[in-house]
Amino acid sequence: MSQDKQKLLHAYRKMREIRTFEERLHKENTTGEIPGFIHLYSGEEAIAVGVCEHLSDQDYIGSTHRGHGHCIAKGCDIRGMMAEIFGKETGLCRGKGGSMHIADLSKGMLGANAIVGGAPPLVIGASLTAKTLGTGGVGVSFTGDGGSNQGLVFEAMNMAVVLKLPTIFVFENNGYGEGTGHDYAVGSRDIAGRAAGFGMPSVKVDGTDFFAVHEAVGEAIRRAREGGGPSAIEAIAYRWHGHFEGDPMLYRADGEVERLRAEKDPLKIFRAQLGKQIADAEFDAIDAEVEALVDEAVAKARADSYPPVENLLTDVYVSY
Amino acid sequence: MSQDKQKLLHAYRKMREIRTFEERLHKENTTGEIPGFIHLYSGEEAIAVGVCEHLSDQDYIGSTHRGHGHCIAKGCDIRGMMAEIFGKETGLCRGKGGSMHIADLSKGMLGANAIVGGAPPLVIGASLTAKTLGTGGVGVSFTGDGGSNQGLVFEAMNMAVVLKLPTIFVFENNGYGEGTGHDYAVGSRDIAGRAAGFGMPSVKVDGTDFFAVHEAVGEAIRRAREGGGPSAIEAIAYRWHGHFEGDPMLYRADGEVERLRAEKDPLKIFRAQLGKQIADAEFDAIDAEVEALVDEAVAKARADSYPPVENLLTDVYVSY
Amino acid sequence: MAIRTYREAVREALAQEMEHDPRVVLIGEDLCGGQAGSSPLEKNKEALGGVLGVTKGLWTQFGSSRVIDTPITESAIVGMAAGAAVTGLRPVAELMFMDFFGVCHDMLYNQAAKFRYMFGGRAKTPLVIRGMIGAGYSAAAQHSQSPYNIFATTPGLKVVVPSTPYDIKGLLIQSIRDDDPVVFCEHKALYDIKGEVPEESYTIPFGVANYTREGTDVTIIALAAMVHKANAVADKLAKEGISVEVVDPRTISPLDEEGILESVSSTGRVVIVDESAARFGFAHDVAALIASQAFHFLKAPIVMVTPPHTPVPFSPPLEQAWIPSVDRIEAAVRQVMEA
Amino acid sequence: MAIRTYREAVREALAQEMEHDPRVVLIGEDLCGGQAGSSPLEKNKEALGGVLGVTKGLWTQFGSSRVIDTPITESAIVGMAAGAAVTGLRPVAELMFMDFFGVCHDMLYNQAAKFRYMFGGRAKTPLVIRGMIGAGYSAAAQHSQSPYNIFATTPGLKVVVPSTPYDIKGLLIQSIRDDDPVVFCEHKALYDIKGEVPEESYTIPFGVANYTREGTDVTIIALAAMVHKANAVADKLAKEGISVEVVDPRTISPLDEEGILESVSSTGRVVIVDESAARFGFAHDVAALIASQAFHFLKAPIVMVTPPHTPVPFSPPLEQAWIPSVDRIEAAVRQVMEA
Ligand SMILES: Cc1ncc(C[n+]2csc(CCOP(=O)(O)OP(=O)(O)O)c2C)c(N)n1
Ligand SMILES: Cc1ncc(C[n+]2csc(CCOP(=O)(O)OP(=O)(O)O)c2C)c(N)n1
Ligand SMILES: [Mg+2]
Ligand SMILES: [Mg+2]
Repeated sequence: MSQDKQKLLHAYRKMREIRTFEERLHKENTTGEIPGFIHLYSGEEAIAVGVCEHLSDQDYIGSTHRGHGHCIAKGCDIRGMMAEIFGKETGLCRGKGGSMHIADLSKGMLGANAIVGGAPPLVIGASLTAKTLGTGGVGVSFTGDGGSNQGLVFEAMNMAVVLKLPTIFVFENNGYGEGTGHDYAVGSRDIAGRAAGFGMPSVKVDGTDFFAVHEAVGEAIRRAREGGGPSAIEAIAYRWHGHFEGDPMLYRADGEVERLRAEKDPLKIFRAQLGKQIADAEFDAIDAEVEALVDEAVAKARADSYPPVENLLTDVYVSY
Repeated sequence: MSQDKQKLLHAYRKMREIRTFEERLHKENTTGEIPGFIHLYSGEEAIAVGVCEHLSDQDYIGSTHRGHGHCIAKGCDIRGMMAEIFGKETGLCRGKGGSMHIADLSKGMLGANAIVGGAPPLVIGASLTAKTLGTGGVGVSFTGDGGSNQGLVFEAMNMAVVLKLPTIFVFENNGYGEGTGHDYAVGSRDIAGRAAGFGMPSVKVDGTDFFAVHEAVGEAIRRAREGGGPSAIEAIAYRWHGHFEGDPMLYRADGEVERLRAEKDPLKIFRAQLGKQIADAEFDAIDAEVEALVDEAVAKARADSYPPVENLLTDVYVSY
Repeated sequence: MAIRTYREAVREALAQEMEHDPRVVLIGEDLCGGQAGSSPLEKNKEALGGVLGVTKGLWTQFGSSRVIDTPITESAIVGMAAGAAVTGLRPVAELMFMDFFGVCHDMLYNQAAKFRYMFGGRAKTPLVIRGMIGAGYSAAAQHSQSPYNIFATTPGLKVVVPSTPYDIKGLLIQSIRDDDPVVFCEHKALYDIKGEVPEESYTIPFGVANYTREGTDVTIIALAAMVHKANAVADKLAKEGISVEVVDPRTISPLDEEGILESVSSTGRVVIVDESAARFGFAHDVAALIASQAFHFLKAPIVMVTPPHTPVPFSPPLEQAWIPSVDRIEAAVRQVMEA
Repeated sequence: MAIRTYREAVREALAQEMEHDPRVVLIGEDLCGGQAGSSPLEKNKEALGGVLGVTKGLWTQFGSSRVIDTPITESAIVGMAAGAAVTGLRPVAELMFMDFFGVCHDMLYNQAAKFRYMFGGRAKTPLVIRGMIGAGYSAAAQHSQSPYNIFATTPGLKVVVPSTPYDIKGLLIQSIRDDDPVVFCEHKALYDIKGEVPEESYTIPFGVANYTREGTDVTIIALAAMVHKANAVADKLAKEGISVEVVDPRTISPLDEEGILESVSSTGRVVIVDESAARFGFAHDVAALIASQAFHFLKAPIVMVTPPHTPVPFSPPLEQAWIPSVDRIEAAVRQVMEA
């Protein structure tokens, strides 16, 4: 297989992993076995994967409350993630973090974050480390359209310009923050357009099109690695599920979700784009492998045990 | 006297009051009788006065640590201010606030503020009151070039656009935040330029030119009063003294202050602009009156008594 | 009297005060939700009514100028509310989860709390900040905290932590009418509990504790969800002849110091139950009060039942071990009885 | 040993650690000042060296990649420092006045403090946040506070409050080498006090109290500037035959509980002096510890000497009345002696 094709199939596999993971959670969540809040990423896969296909473990990302897709794209172990979401000791955070705090620093994943706007200031820190130690790494923050209004984000953007940090600010515009339209909450109705005011370049891309994201981010990352400083990218995609599982979605137009699933499915779009190069059977084989992987992850997560109560008192400080 | 001329002389008087007040503080501060930090506004008079000449007591302003000029321009009593700065019971805040917290709500002065970036969120609140109660009032926030980087400011700007609030964000670019150049701290090197990203109009004006400020702000206030929403104004002026009294100003170029005093004096510029209409003697008469007023304010502040110790325990809540 | 949930009691208080006083406005994220899209489809919809359903129906009733949906921008929310309060409105701002105060703490800590003092008494700041506190839902470390201790340490703020539908309605109306800034903490484990609540408007004064159980052997001091656990322990031990008094201060700033000291002086044995913190918490504040003011009445060491000094863990068995439990409270009572 | 001021001791600790470990970087506003202008005139100047002069000379010595001047943007400063700490640097961020934590509290409270726990122990966050605390300079309500109680209530943070040049150097080096986030509180009234300080690098462990006076009648527990006042009272009363022990915990999280309890168990009389708060302060935390753990040793009610429950006033006579004074401490000691 050509290297290019391998890369394409890898990207597809990652997107499929996210999709299958999320749709399975949507189902499993109804059994009552999953504690806490779940925010699903279905419909936005091309953003996380379009970004992370450029990154290695030396590069760091910072994520949001809707973090599963970013984690998977950045290489977090799917079994460990599923176990974490089930609250089990085998989870990536040993059951202490849960869906909104999955992290794996060894993979360059700085954590989902339940504080909206929390990631960008942290990510510029990872970028500062890269710059100071000369690792060649970059930092990428993911922020929603709703989160784009948080002061933390603007501060991080200005700081990144001032210090010429290798940071990419990715804004995932999925139309809503909870039930509030981005066209209400973003005064200018143009998230990418804010970047110029802070002195950094930006582009707006179709976030359901893997190639559009991949190309735009590639350019930004190249610039960052070369010392050219930060960039912003607004990627427009759609959230298929509720804000959280259980949201009755009264703010949706009739038939909105069905239409999105039919017309704005990043995986379908990807397959259509590559229909000539890659046979359906190859994609389907990946789908089946991923299905099996997620099956196994769920079965294992379900079977694994909860952390022992003694663990309550560990990991507060390095000393205990 | 024509109404126009009266207005011009009023503006000049206010600018002179600020100048005389500040230069006197500069002198008095060396006697050790003034407690705490003092930040002087000399050199920036045309901004405060250019703005506040448009405002009535129904309109609110929010200020900074460098607030004396804004207070005077908004009509705060000079004796009460001086007494406050000396820590006396007759002070506008009964000696409890000091230089960095002078306020007079009855004059629409929401307070100096020792938290950089603190005022804009408060000012949009005053604007919300005006809008909700239909008073026709506006809110004006003053923020420095350094303060323009604080997340609070950006949040207030976005909120003002979203809620179409009657707010004017005035940025006083005096070149430095403490010892740090604005050309370092503002990533884009263009404060006014940020406004577009938030969806509001902005202009950049010469902040040593009363007429330039007055006209630009007039336009913004008219728009705000008519329901057209917020605007931003960047006014460029110069700080003649140190960041605070006692600052050795090592960051200054040789002769910088002398040059500013010679070439960038808002009062000299104003007089020059009106040289044909208004005789020097008229200006000089005002100068003398103001001198006497400030003399009296200092004498009174010096003679007044400190608050009694019982006052320590009052004014925490409405009930005590 | 009607039977209402704690959630309904909040909504009723808000609605009645909004009717009563046109200066009362609500400010927060997704208070309505649907108003917040500009597409024609969304324009006339109230989609969320608040993440908690607490404000449901209020936008429909009072419209966008009284129920103000905002972007995600807590510093501007609290700052705007504080600025509006000193200039003539009586805003009620919602922080959703109180844990979010970190991104806007200055607007409370250095601004709203201090206006009146810094301005020499020449300001009134009738502001209410509402938000959820409490663990128990696997909402993890950033959505489960009860930081009322951090608010109450700040002079100038008042802090309310109600435990019943009756109390929450009366205290919220009082908070809105109060001329000082109030941080109003709603415990998420209590939203669905029911109780008798007068339909008409009423207020409960600040600084007056409620004795939810009267007793002579031991005083338990508790807040919000912990009051119900304390009551359960009191009821259980009553059968064994141990007479437990449960004191619910309801507001922690101001605090009914007299009410607490009176109970302690009669029982001489104290257990304080507190979900806020293992250090510098409500339990410590009250223990210090008692150790300095009622020392000579004490027959036994004060026992504090608090969470451990750890963030709130996600996994249910860990989280359950984190929250002060009925068992730990019972054990504490037995401990002070034996001492 | 050399004679150094508290300020010089801070600078020496920073310089030595920066030499010792290339991962140590300083981040803050005007740490240098002059580097921060782009005009040729400013380019090579260190104008401020920090508002306090603490970092003076460090930029000249270590350059812009190690001494990082920032815009006024505390959330980005603390957030960046936290993010850098979990990814391999050992940042020391300066908040100038600790009062400013309100604009960036989330980055400490919900982020840096919780990484390790939320991530199941798989993170280290070697971060130091330095800043000034303390009243006494008419810096008024927003520049005079000592909010160490608010930091120390948060699990995951360590909190240091040193009182002498010797302690501040050793504790700062320890803080920088420590793998947990540390909030490091420098009292502005102490910057110019002098003391013996070893020229070489050394550390002082956290959680070990210092007995600045030994005594048998009364224990005073105090921090930072209050330690010196407590010492003065101890010296004065010694002449009257009242033997006062002064315990300076130096770090309040972790706290040397054993050291405190041991002293209390020998004296049985306790005065706690605390500049943080009238409620929910350090005094209350320690009083609660004693009332629950050393109750049977107590011979008298615990007395707390704290500021009143008010913001810090500007006017000098009011401010002097606000700060716990030598007179009030002395009166408190006499009070516990008489009880
Ligand atoms: C500081 C803070 N404010 C509010 C919330 C509650 N909240 C969680 S997600 C969310 C909406 C986020 O919208 P967006 O950034 O567009 O991300 P999306 O959910 O669409 O992925 C809100 C308001 C929070 N978690 N943190
Ligand atoms: C939140 C906060 N950060 C830092 C400071 C310290 N500080 C006071 S004034 C100042 C510089 C402000 O610069 P600028 O906004 O340009 O106003 P100027 O002094 O030039 O009028 C700084 C950093 C503060 N008071 N508050
Ligand atoms: Mg969104
Ligand atoms: Mg400036």
